[in-house]
Amino acid sequence: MSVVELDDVVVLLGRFPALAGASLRVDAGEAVLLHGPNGAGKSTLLRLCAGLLRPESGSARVLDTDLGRDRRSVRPRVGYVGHQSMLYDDLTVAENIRFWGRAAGVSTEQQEASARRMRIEERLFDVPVSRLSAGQRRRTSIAVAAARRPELWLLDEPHAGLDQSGRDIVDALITDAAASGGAVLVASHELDRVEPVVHRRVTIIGGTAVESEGTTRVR
Amino acid sequence: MLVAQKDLRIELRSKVALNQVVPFALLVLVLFGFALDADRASLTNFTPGLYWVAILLASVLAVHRSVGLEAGEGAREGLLLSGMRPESVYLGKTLALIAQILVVALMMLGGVVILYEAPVDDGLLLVAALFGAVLGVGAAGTLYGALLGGQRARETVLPILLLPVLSPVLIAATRAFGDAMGTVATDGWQWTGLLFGFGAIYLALGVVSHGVLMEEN
Amino acid sequence: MTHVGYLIAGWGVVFVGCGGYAWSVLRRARRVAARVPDERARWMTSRDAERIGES
Amino acid sequence: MSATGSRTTRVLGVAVLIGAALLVYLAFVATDPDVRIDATSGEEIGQFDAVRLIYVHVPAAIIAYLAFFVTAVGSAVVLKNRSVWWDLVAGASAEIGSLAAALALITGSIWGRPIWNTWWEWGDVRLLTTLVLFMLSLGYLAVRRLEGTAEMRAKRSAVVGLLLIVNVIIVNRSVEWWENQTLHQQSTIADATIEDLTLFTLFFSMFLGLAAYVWMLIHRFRLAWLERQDERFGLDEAIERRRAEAEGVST
Repeated sequence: MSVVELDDVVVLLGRFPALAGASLRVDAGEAVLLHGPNGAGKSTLLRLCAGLLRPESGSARVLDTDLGRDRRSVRPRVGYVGHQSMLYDDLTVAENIRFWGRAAGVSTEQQEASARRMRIEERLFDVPVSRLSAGQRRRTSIAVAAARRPELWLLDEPHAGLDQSGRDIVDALITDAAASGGAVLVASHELDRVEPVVHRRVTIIGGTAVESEGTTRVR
Repeated sequence: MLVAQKDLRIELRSKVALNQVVPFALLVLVLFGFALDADRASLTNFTPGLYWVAILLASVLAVHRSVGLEAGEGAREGLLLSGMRPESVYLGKTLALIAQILVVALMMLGGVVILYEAPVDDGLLLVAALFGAVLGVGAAGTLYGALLGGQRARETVLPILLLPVLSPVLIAATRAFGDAMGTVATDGWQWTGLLFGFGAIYLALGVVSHGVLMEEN
Repeated sequence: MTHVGYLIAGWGVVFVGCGGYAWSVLRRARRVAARVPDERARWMTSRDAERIGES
Repeated sequence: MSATGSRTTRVLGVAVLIGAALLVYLAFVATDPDVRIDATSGEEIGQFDAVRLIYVHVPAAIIAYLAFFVTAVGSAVVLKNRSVWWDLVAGASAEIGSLAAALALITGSIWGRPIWNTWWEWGDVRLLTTLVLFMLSLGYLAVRRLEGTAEMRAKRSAVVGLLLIVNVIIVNRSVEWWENQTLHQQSTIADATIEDLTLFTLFFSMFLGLAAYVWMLIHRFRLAWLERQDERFGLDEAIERRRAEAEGVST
């Protein structure tokens, strides 16, 4: 079963075609690495799959939903972690997790489990997000997304700003998600880091996706 | 309600409304005092008008702040991704905005009573009109604020969009206050009814259109 | 005739306003039209998008 | 084929020009100034020659309201079925509408000076409503100019366009309540003292205004369509260029 099915999709940012006819298939249980130069369209592709952008032409199906028709029902089912933290700076870590958890209808236990899993230190819970380091923020955002138990993970440079233990947690997250029948799309420049945990590598250049030769299948 | 709670908690932490919007509104009042040459009689006469002009200007700031909360760090996208219904987001943000403007308006009321020695004849009417007007400002402000969302031109476009829309609020609130302060012979309750009507219309419009607006920014 | 100044001003504003607007529209149109191929220049003959978001 | 002209618009344009010349003749030569004799004092009263201003003021005001009505209808259709055609019509109509509203305000003010003895009358319902309409229309046009894709622009401005008419109604009601006395001529046409030729000229001026509106609307719509096509045409090229980036790297 395909979780993501893109066929010749064009996405506009203003008048700029950030995706210029990209095609991609990702099956359930698969972790796929997206790589390519800056500005190639990786982030746009992830945001498209999250239902945040509208396909201008071509067909885009995510989790069996046609994004051209309905983008709303896809959103709560994906775990999107982008460049922005999507956290409120003035609220504490605990308040952010609680707010976003309740907004998505996630139980308190699930929220707590997710925070534990990201190994967010207890002492940080009452610290406003504005005083966190970039890595701590990233952990918090991933914890918020993980609490929803997404069927499709969309990770945009998830390792950026994380320390070694944080990176290990992200790697474990990717592996577990794929192993439990979900799908993962990771955009990253750190090939060495991500290659071992993904099944397949896709290159994105000039707004189109190119399936890489010699896909490395590690697990 | 969740969103309202969140907005108000942020406000309690950052105290932007308290530390920046209230002083701004009071400053406007003081400037009016200077401009009108400290003529007691005319100052008392103009109190309702000056008061509401100051409130509307301060409200534009409050709307900016309310929209700005979602604009920073991609929180707007977070709301979209959370699958929360756009209507409840709208109602929550409106409620929080109303609460903040209400606090500003009440403090300002103290300001005019002290600074302009505004006579208060009918306290009940005063408070009722205040609620009605703030309801309208909050409902319309959130609606037009959502419209501009993360636009870079927001700061310049919001006032020219919002202030004409709020002109009926200005008229009605000024009249109702005029009656309550005994400076104008008119039926203030009728005007208060108009204020609540305006608020109800905008609340309904906001609930209906917020889904479209949240998507399209 | 009375109020001659007012009459000139009123009628003048209307003619200048309409004329100026019409002129500016025509001028802008000429400039844009030069960049658009003839077969796509009219809605009637090139309805490639009747709904927003379709193409 | 000229940029936005066609046989229809040329015929219509020439007709409007001839009509305008005819209107000038009717307004300044054929019709009489408004002079009446006061029954008690025997003095001459009335608007004298200033009455000739209503032949531009009234059509401007009517076209302004008509234009925004069209904008509101267009906005509603856009929200309902995402029609591109109506989006462009709504935008075109609003632009003409704000021009007409401005002209109505200016001519009204010029007329008011000799007749009401004031450039501006705060108590007047229609005056204030039109003023607020004008300001709201500036907001609408500002929203249309905001950045974003064509789709965003269409939806956003459709909401504003629809609210525009709601706002105008609310403002009108509240101002009427505020100052229910009005200096405005209560429906000039119903006034039995108006002579036939004056009445005819007034109707003619409205008809001419309507024709001029239609002419401008067609041209403005075609301009908007051209701009849209230009944007889309540029898009195909941009996609090609974007794809070329990929080939440059993979080879």
